[in-house]
Amino acid sequence: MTPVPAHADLTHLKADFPILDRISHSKRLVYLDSAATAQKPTAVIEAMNRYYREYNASVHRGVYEMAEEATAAMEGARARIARFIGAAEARECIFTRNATEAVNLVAHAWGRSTLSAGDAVVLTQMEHHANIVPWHMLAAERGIEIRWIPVSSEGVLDISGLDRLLDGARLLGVTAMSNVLGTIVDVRPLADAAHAAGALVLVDGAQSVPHLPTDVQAMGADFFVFSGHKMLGPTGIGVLWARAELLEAMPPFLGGGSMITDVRLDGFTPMEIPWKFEAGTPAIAEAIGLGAAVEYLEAVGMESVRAHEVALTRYALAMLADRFGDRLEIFGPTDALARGSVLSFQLGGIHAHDISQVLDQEGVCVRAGHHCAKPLMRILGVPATARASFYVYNDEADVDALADALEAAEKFFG
Amino acid sequence: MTPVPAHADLTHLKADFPILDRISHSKRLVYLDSAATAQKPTAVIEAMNRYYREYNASVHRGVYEMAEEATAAMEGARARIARFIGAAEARECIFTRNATEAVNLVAHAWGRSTLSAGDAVVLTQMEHHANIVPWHMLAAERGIEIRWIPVSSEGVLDISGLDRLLDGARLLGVTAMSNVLGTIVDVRPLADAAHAAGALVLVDGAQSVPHLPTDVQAMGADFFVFSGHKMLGPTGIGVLWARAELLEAMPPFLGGGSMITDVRLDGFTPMEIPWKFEAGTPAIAEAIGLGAAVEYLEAVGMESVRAHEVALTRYALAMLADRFGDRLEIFGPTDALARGSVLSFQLGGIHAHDISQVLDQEGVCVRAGHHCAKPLMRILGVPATARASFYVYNDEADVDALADALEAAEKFFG
Amino acid sequence: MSGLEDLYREIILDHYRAPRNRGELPVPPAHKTEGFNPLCGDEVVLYVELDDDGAVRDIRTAGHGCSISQASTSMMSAAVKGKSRAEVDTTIRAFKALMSIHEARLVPEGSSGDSDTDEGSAAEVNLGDLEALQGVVKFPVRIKCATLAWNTLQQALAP
Amino acid sequence: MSGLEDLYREIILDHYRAPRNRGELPVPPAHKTEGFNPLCGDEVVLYVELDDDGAVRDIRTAGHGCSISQASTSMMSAAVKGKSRAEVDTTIRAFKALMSIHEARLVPEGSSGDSDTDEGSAAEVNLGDLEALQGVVKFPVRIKCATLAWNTLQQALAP
Ligand SMILES: Cc1ncc(COP(=O)(O)O)c(C=O)c1O
Ligand SMILES: Cc1ncc(COP(=O)(O)O)c(C=O)c1O
Repeated sequence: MTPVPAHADLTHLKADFPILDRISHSKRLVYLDSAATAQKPTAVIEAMNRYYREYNASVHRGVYEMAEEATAAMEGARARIARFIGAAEARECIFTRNATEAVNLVAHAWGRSTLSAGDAVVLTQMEHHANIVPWHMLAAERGIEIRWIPVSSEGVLDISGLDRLLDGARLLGVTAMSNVLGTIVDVRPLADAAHAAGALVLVDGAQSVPHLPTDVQAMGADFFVFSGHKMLGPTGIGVLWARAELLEAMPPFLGGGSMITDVRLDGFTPMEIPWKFEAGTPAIAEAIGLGAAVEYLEAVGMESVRAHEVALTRYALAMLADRFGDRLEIFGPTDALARGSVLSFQLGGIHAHDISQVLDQEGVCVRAGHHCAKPLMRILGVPATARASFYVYNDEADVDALADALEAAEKFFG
Repeated sequence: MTPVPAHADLTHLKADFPILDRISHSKRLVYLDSAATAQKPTAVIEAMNRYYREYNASVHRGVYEMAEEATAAMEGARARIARFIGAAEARECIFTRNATEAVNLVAHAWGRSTLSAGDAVVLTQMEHHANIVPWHMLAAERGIEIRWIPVSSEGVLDISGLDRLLDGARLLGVTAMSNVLGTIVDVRPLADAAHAAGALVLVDGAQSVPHLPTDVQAMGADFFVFSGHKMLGPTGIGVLWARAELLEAMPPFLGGGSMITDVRLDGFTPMEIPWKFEAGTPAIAEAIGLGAAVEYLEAVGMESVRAHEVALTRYALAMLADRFGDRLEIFGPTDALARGSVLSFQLGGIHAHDISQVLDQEGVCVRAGHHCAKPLMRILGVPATARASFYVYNDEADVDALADALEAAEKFFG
Repeated sequence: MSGLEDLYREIILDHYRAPRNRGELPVPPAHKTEGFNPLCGDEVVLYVELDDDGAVRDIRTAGHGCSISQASTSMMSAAVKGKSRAEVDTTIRAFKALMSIHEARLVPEGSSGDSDTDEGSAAEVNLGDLEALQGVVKFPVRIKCATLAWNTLQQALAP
Repeated sequence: MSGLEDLYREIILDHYRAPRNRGELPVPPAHKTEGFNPLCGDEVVLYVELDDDGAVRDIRTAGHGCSISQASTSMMSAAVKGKSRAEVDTTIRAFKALMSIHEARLVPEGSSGDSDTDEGSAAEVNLGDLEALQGVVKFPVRIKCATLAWNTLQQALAP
């Protein structure tokens, strides 16, 4: 585990996020739903504005100055993002709409060309729907088998049967951090086991990349997916990283302009990677915006991000236990070092929707529902939880506001 | 054909486009590449900024105020876009990344569930790669046959053999306006013939929606695709429209969050349309931005847009013929009423890249290359053309600047 | 924007805390029907016993969910118990019209609304306590919570 | 940003207007190799005749394309004609190093550059007229125009 700097005071960052000036129901906004989507610093918003106001042009083929600037900005963003996650080369990063499309790209281009009836894909029971449904679709179409790594009652993976599950498997799909439990998965040993069994490893980094230092090569991933909007970047952009040889061996996914070197009446020749997988006019502004988000996170430092969140999570776990005792049940690991800053909870018998509604009235935004992880919710035995999640712009005052609002909810429904 | 208002002075619109203040090579920017991507008015940029600065939140499931505002803004944009193209219902509009992804969605979800070896898809030889390559991929996978409607030497479709081509066909794919020739296709009679033959009709509206009034029902389309970035909207957003019954009968395309009503370890249940086809966190800001672009175009009025472009194209055709005579060859229809405001041309023996490079030095942006229509380029017998294209913010001074710059190119390479 | 009092009226909290007609009925003569809101996991179970002429002789409810779905279920059961089929149909229509006001605002003109609603006739119906649920329309995500019991009732009554 | 003169130096326009070594050679003894830039449709055809020791005894060029690809083809043919294999290899490396300066700027540190280049040794080579093509690196889309002939030559020389 990455060593955590002792101190990381990020208070000064709040000023970078214009939305935090919002007044919600005459209260200051306390945004605790970053696991769903993060707020955007001015630097990210302005990077996209600059593109639209100063050099908006289509990329790759234009000869004129603006087109070259746009191309350089987009490819520069790709290179920066690649470096941020420890990729060996920029061309290993494919831009997608979001993490979900990235998993689907793997299921279509790699899965359909590689897997056939009887092949097994191993997933964990705490995967997000994004890393389940594409495989269900492939299972229905191709007759592949899906096997499940169970989740223990402490909310961690139970890998006691791993070797049996991996026997004959072609792919292991695993989240690096649960969006419900916060559980951080130590991917490397799983990846080693998978590779030893002859399976490739797809890691869902949608929750980990925003909050932890990432090194796709060190963790042993073959495919790695994440979304821009959860890491201070814009909507409409995500990334699939994969090793170059894998990408080069895969057939294309979507067909159209930019992903070809030739099109004839009787067929086409695909382009080299990464463009082979980027059909049509790309999300240019969004790629540039994600590059700016990475630049922002690099300036803060991912170690500092992590240290800040560990401290805040620790504070929250202790303070909430203190104020609510047994009435508040928090799911997932109790050690802040073993988890991200995502707190899913139940408060007495109050339904998550009602909690979230009362909290909203106090300006506090939390999520209520199944968090796109229904199989996990069934295992936890709850139809819905409320979930508070923290990021760089949150502080102890926000956690206090959460606790105060939860007390209000208890009073209201008491 | 829609009657064209006699007069449409759009001069005042220039001020809405901040990029037009740009100085390029110490010249004012003369942007003539709108067929590749359009510039954005302040209203569109600001609509997205407002989302990011004031109510950025994930849509559809959040209970709190900001999430409801974001959902209302995104679904409001969908409804506005649906109305703009004459759709019967908002839920018939699926958000995609671009027109290219929309065609691929049809090829995957409809094509793979409907077509099998020997089935025929009829395309025209002036399709953009976006409406060719997805069908090539399906042909390679499924053994479907692709048949081609030829293009005459005047740059219009030769439909003399249409009945034969449509015999036994399952789909007709046709562009509503060529991005190379400018040719406007009268879709309705083709659609009637296709329907009579039992085929569905996919219309590529990427070039037509930005420039002509659109009524998907009146033109007889079953599927209709277009891109936001060519119609004053942001990158990263496009639309597939299809009749509700068709969409409801189709299996999903991408799997993940938001497109399901239930996920179990052994399978999933898809959501109702449109969400069934929108897996993962959508391009929220981009959908809102496209809604703002439609609002802007509605305020100008699509009849006025068309009238403005017809007048400008007429001016350009006459003036360029006058100044360059036979040295300048313009491809496609010579009647401004039969074409969009896209002028592909060759000037003497000067290569399109060299023309574009010299023009750039004069601040004039045009495209050079195959315009993602290689089959058509082979028919025209040219490896590359230069292409100037106009939009609401262009005027006669821009066309004059183009002519001046072309003279400079002739001098340079003379 | 509206306060919590608009959503959680006293009468709603009362039904939530002390739900009417909770329990089961023997099947048959009653029918059992389940309703499910996949978005939030709320579940409604209805036991409905009809007269020969379709009147709701008795009704009991089970399941779990948020205060709005629970209160709505309770209020629905009270509103239809002992009522003729015609009265029940009118009440369903009126209630759905009440809930569709917001949807009409969300989905602008030109796109079709819920074909189930009939605002003309609905306006004349006095919904009594049920009017308290009108505040829900200002909280669009909660509308599905309020309508769950009613959609389940419609299913229960479907031939 | 740079002016046209940086790109279209006099010597480049001269090679464009009066290309050297245009034509064909009998095959065999010459080899014919075609290069293609799919992005712009430019095409280069090389006829290369080698000595037994790999020296370029003679070379002719055909094809079509923009001024940069045509001039680069012409200058390349002049630069390698009659040269030993070692000299040709050094020239190719030096020219590619010249062209990679911009790519190095485009792709920031941490991602690998073109593994074909070898800037250390390249710096010492005097490219003569070819240096005129250095202006191309300021126009990234045109780099592929300038390198087309050289990539085709490499193919022609490949064992
Ligand atoms: C006619 C036509 N169809 C499809 C497309 C593809 O659009 P996009 O690249 O936005 O997917 C374009 C534009 O490039 C086009 O001109
Ligand atoms: C763990 C995890 N994986 C995947 C996703 C999907 O991300 P997106 O909706 O941006 O595709 C999410 C977020 O919703 C997530 O939390």
